[in-house]
Amino acid sequence: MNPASESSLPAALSIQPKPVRAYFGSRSVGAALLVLVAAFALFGPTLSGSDPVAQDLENFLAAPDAANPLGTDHLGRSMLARLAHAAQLSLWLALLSVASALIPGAALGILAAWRGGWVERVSVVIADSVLALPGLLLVLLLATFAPGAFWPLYLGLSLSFWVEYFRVVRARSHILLASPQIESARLLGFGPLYIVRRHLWPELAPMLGTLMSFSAATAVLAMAALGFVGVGIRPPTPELGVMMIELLPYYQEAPWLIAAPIGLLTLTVLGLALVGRDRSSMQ
Amino acid sequence: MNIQGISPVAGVLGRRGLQALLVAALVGTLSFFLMRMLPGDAAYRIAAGRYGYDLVSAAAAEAVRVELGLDQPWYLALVGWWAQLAEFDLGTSLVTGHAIADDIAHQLGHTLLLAFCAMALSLLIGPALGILAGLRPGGAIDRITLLGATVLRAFPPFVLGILLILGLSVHLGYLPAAGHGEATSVVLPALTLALGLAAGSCRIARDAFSQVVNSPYYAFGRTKGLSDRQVLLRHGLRNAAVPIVAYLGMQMVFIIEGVVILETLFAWPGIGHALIHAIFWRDVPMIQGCVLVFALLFVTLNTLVDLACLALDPRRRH
Amino acid sequence: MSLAFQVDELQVRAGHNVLIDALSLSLKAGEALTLLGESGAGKSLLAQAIMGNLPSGLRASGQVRVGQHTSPAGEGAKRRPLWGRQIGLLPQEPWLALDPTMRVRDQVAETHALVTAVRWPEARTRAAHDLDAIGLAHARDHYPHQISGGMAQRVAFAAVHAGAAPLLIVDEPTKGLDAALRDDVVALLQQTLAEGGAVLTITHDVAVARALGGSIAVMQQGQIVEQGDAASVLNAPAHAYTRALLAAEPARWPDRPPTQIGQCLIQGRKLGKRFGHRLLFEQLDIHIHAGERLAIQGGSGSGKTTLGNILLGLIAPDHGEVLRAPGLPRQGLQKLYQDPAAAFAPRLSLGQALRDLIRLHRLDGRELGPLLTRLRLSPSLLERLPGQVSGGELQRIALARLLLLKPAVIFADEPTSRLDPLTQQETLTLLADTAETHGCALVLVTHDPDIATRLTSTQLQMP
Amino acid sequence: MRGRHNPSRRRFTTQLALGGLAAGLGLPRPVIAHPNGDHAHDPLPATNQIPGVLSIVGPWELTGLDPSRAGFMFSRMEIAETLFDAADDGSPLPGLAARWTQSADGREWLLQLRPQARFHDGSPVSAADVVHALNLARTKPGILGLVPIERIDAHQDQVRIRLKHAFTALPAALAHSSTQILAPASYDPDGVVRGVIGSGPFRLTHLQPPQRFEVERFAGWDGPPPAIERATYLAVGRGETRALMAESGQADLVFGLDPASLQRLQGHPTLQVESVVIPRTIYLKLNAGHRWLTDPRARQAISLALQRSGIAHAVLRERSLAASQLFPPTLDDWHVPALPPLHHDLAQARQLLRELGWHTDAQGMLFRSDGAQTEVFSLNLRTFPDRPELPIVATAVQEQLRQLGIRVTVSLGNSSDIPAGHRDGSLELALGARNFAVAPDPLLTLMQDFGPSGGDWGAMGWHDPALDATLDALQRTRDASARQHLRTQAAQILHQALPVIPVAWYRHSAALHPRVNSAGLDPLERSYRLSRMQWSR
Repeated sequence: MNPASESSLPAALSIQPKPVRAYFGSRSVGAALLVLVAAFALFGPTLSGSDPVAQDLENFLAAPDAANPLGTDHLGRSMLARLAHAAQLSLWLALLSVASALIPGAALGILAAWRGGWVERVSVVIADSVLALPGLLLVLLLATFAPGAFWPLYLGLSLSFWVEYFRVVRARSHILLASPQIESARLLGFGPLYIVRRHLWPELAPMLGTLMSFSAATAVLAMAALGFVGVGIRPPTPELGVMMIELLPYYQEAPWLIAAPIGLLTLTVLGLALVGRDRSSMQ
Repeated sequence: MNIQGISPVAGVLGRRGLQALLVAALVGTLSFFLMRMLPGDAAYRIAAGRYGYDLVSAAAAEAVRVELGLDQPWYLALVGWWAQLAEFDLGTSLVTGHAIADDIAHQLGHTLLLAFCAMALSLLIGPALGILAGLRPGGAIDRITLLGATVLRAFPPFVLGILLILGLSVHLGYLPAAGHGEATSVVLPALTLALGLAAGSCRIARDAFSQVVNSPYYAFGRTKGLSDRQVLLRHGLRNAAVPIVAYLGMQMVFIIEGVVILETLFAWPGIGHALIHAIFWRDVPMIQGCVLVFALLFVTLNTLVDLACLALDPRRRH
Repeated sequence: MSLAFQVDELQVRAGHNVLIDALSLSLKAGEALTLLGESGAGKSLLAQAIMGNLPSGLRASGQVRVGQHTSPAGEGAKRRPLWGRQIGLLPQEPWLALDPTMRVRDQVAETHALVTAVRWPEARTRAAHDLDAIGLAHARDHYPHQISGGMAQRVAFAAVHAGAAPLLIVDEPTKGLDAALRDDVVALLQQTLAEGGAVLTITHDVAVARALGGSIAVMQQGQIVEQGDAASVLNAPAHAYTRALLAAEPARWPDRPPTQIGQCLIQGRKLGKRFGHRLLFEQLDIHIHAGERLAIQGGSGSGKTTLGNILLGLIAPDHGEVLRAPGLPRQGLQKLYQDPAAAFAPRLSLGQALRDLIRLHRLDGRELGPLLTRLRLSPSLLERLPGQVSGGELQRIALARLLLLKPAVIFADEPTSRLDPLTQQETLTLLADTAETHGCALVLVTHDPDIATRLTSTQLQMP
Repeated sequence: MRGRHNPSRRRFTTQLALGGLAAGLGLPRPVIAHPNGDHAHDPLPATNQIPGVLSIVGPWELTGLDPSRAGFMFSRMEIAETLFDAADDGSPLPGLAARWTQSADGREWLLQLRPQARFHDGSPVSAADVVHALNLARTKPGILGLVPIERIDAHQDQVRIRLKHAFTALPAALAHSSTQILAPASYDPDGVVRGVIGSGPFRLTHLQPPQRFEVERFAGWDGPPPAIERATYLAVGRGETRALMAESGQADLVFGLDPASLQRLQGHPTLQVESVVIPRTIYLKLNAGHRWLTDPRARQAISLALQRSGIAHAVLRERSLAASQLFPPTLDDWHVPALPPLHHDLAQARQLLRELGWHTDAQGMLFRSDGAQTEVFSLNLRTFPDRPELPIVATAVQEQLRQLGIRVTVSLGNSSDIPAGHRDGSLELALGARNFAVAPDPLLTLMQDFGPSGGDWGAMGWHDPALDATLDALQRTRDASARQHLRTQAAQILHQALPVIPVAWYRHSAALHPRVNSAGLDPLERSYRLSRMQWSR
């Protein structure tokens, strides 16, 4: 049923409770945060001009000054340079794992919904078995193969993310493929490529966008969490979770140090969450 | 009543049962290859775990190798591996030599306690705030909870945990910082987990509730002549509960993952704690046992959520 | 006869925009008043203003009197205690107005228990009686999703009726119902009248107004343009709008002359289809000839659409076969949908959708202009998205899209059931005209027997 | 302990809650109770501590009950005893053995047990029980393997140990926790430990492995009754959690504090921090068999590249911990003040490597051309995070060697990676921390580490007959001045040849709640000295 079509009010006057997100302008705020973080990750290393691993043991835990705008860490390394590199790493991981989950996940989802039959049954069975394993556990299992390496994180996250894309795309595609718009497109003679491009994709894209921002946030947080429990990226590579755990003991001596990675992580996740929140209630 | 002749409960149980089998197979296989692909010498690792690294020596490692039969060919090991798993025998820890089933049975209690407390707390906090926010969308409570939930979601659980320790334990001394043994020990880790959970369920509850309040059946309840309280109780809560309970299924991931990280932080002797340790020591049977129990726990909890959804929402039953 | 209800000088505004102006109505106990008008005329707003639950942002002025209670129209909260007890409101689309998680008997019983303050066990017994009385004894313990739209309509009626309010307001009671169910509803309303209740009905369905009798007020753009007792308004309409509205009733449409019938294009032989355990049809034979106008008729759920989809080749029958005339191209069969908005990609502009089609089949794009003119469509509409044009316009654009392909058969699946009567008439007439002009066969699925007989020469009644 | 709430605290509750968040966020904590204080610490909050129960928190988990696995935990909690005990300087003290004699050739030892000693199940400790326990210990990995034992038996009410040759470090070996004496009822018929029935002043009451166990005062203890009636031990894996538990006053005695937390806790107004330098040294183990590291000049160069004082200053937060030689000054007998201290001299290090044919490329990294092929000086360093400072030190070392031109990759793994790498020859560099007083006499450790085939935690691919002779002589020689001479000689050899490169010495610390009076930390890490502790009130 389409209540709007019979609404007794002129469209321009439709009176609905003002959407709450308007108060925060959330999407643009989120996008702005992400642009800021990305710019910091991209240009930070150049701007800081220092080597993120170069130490100055005689100048550790230095307060922020002109040379080191964010101070130096417990080994006298430039926090600005380290933070920028860490941001780069986190964003890369997020981007990479989301992209490599999205493409097969969405493609398989469309294929399963389109073809049905054993293609669908097999892919659902695979998805179900991965789904029974919370993503972090999968990452932990893989991380045991190669502790401290980047690939288990990446692989584990992608492996656990694709299921979500697959499920969402398959479910939505099922509905769309049975919908009049696609039935009519077929009757009109349009082929599968056109249907995917003009009918499926525009409907799926906003949802996938939301999902992507969520899984990117999950990736960033998971990486930090693994760093925190000592299974993530190994030092001296700057990584937010590892930095947090390394700098936590100095929370009283040099509070700005621990605040920096926490702040950056929070801003990144907040940005991703805000960008994605538009449709968060849809799930 | 079902047309296909399969009751919906049996349908849920069957589907989830299959899922449990699949995940057991997945975890078992991964663990086996993990065992085989362990870099370095497993006997050495095990010996170090057993005797402390000050005492690890070639002799100790050799003793371990013979004792555990690590020198047998891989195909025998594979067969043994599967046979054991099929008999629900999780084997013995490479590090402690204890039966893993015993260890985990003990740890599972702690994990369940933590998860249950966290869930209960989050259900006290989240939906209550969500309903308050949903009753007046755009109102002050709505805006405050939105801001709170958004920021809280952006906070890694372990950071939140540390903040709570610093605030409630170090500065105020209300609660023990970590450990277990005292009745109050569970509060901090449970609260940490619950706040994250509540941040999600609060918004879901809010959306669900505002949807219910704006629904035609809610309006019909009012125009029928029911008071606001009567409509809320008779038509609001149950309908709003349907998406909240369904969302609980999605939150299970968060609970399981949170448990793994927070048990380590709070020295809570559950399976999550054991898992991180086992990974650290490459105690593969233990890793397998922990991950398996977590996965089965996850499937079980999801089954309960499914059944709760069936109970709450008659539309799913037909 | 006591006065059941009266409004004086009711005005509803949104800011400076007047939506309902200087409206006065009254209704005595035991009488019916029917408000007729097109969508957007402010009819439903009127019901909300009387109840006192206007959406926030709308302001009402004037007086509303219900029974002995008079209150300023703007102070809706004062009428809240009257809900259910003095005013009953039968909701639009009752299948949405029933609580999906509660058995229907409880939804009726709660009015007894909570509105008329009967003890719960007694309330349940009464609810069971109520349901028995309207022929729903078997559905007492069903949930709303297990009952049909017509049954839901009756359950909602029972739930409202249980409050025994002397005034019943009914908002679009026949929306989405087929003719048989419409008669059911009318019967329930007539019963209320017979019991001495006053019924205010808001509808665009002239047949309902005629059946209820009493008096009629015709609304256009927030104002009453004509008012009087039913017989005089319906038989001697004074206002042009009333006349148009009456003329749009399918029963009053002129008959169309039969067309030249050509070769058989599609033949369905011994078709059978089941849906789950339910048999839709079996041993069904059907022929569609070139240039023919055929109506497939039947109540909701009788398998009309399924039959059409089988003929179109979209789904396979369980039994029997569908034969197509040799040389009939794949694109020779086209379908017009019930909800035109659902038949377009929502994020693709209409013009782009048409251009894609023209490019795909290497059609002559110059045909589009004249086609649009013939369908009385402005080319500027093509810059919009499907959601930005009205239902009638969109259905005509859908028609234009089909016609570009010069189909041999147009299968129209209740193409106007969501449109108001004037638009319905316009759209269907154009459909029939263009089908005739282009020489294609028209298969029309409809639940309205009047439309079927007026528009088509052959009718197939589904079992 | 709700009654112990500071009345003024309630007033500050809300501010403190904000303060807690602020502190966690890294913002300075608002100064509340200390208007003049620059380092505003609140007094220790009243916690849910159980009165009369001492709570100890440390990083070590119970991985089993066997003395060879977790014996050190039962020794530290004074549940089980060894035949010998040790003074702070490592010299033997009576343990379960009240008196002992050795034959003139040093090959036969007779140990007389404490007559009143009782196991916790009430049975007296007999010589036969001791022999049973020791013979079982010999079958398991542990220190006894180093001792040339011929036979252990009971001789009347004495324990008789017959050696293949004289062995001066026997009391040290028998003070090691793997030689703990448990009651026969502790073992099942296969010799597997099923319960810990010791003879110490505390009795195990509750065991919840791997994290927690509880003890209570043993009424049958034949020594002076301890003041502490009950105590719990809790293993907490994360250093920061341990520090927070100390800070929150939840634990009475917290071990295994990382230097940064230690620094923070030292500023705490009520918590006491005790520390003692222990005979543990952080050093680089290197594969002297590796073709780049065989020449002592290469090891010398690596040693010269290390900025020990910087590491000690920044990581360990105490410059004096920079190692000037392998043995820390606490090891009085082994520390040789006369040795030229290890120092930092990058220029000299480069010079040494140039002598070995290494050149620096444009990035300052070392390479060596051998006619056809060019090799780059890059090494893998293994270390492990059990001790929180090791990964940080490894990171510092990595950077300092990069300054020299050596590319170092750090593998942060499991502590067992190092012995494993030693054994299969794949190890290049390792960073570890070696306790020279695992048994109170470092001689035992040196025998393990620098023997003819090297040691898992000691030399690799390096062997010096002169050192062998010195250590062998030490085993047999009882003359004090001769022994001192031999020790100095051994220290000198190790200092010059650098089979392992010392980085820093180690400080052992613990945070102590004000409600207990400590008996001082044991520099040998053998005991928590529970039986000597007192309640403050």
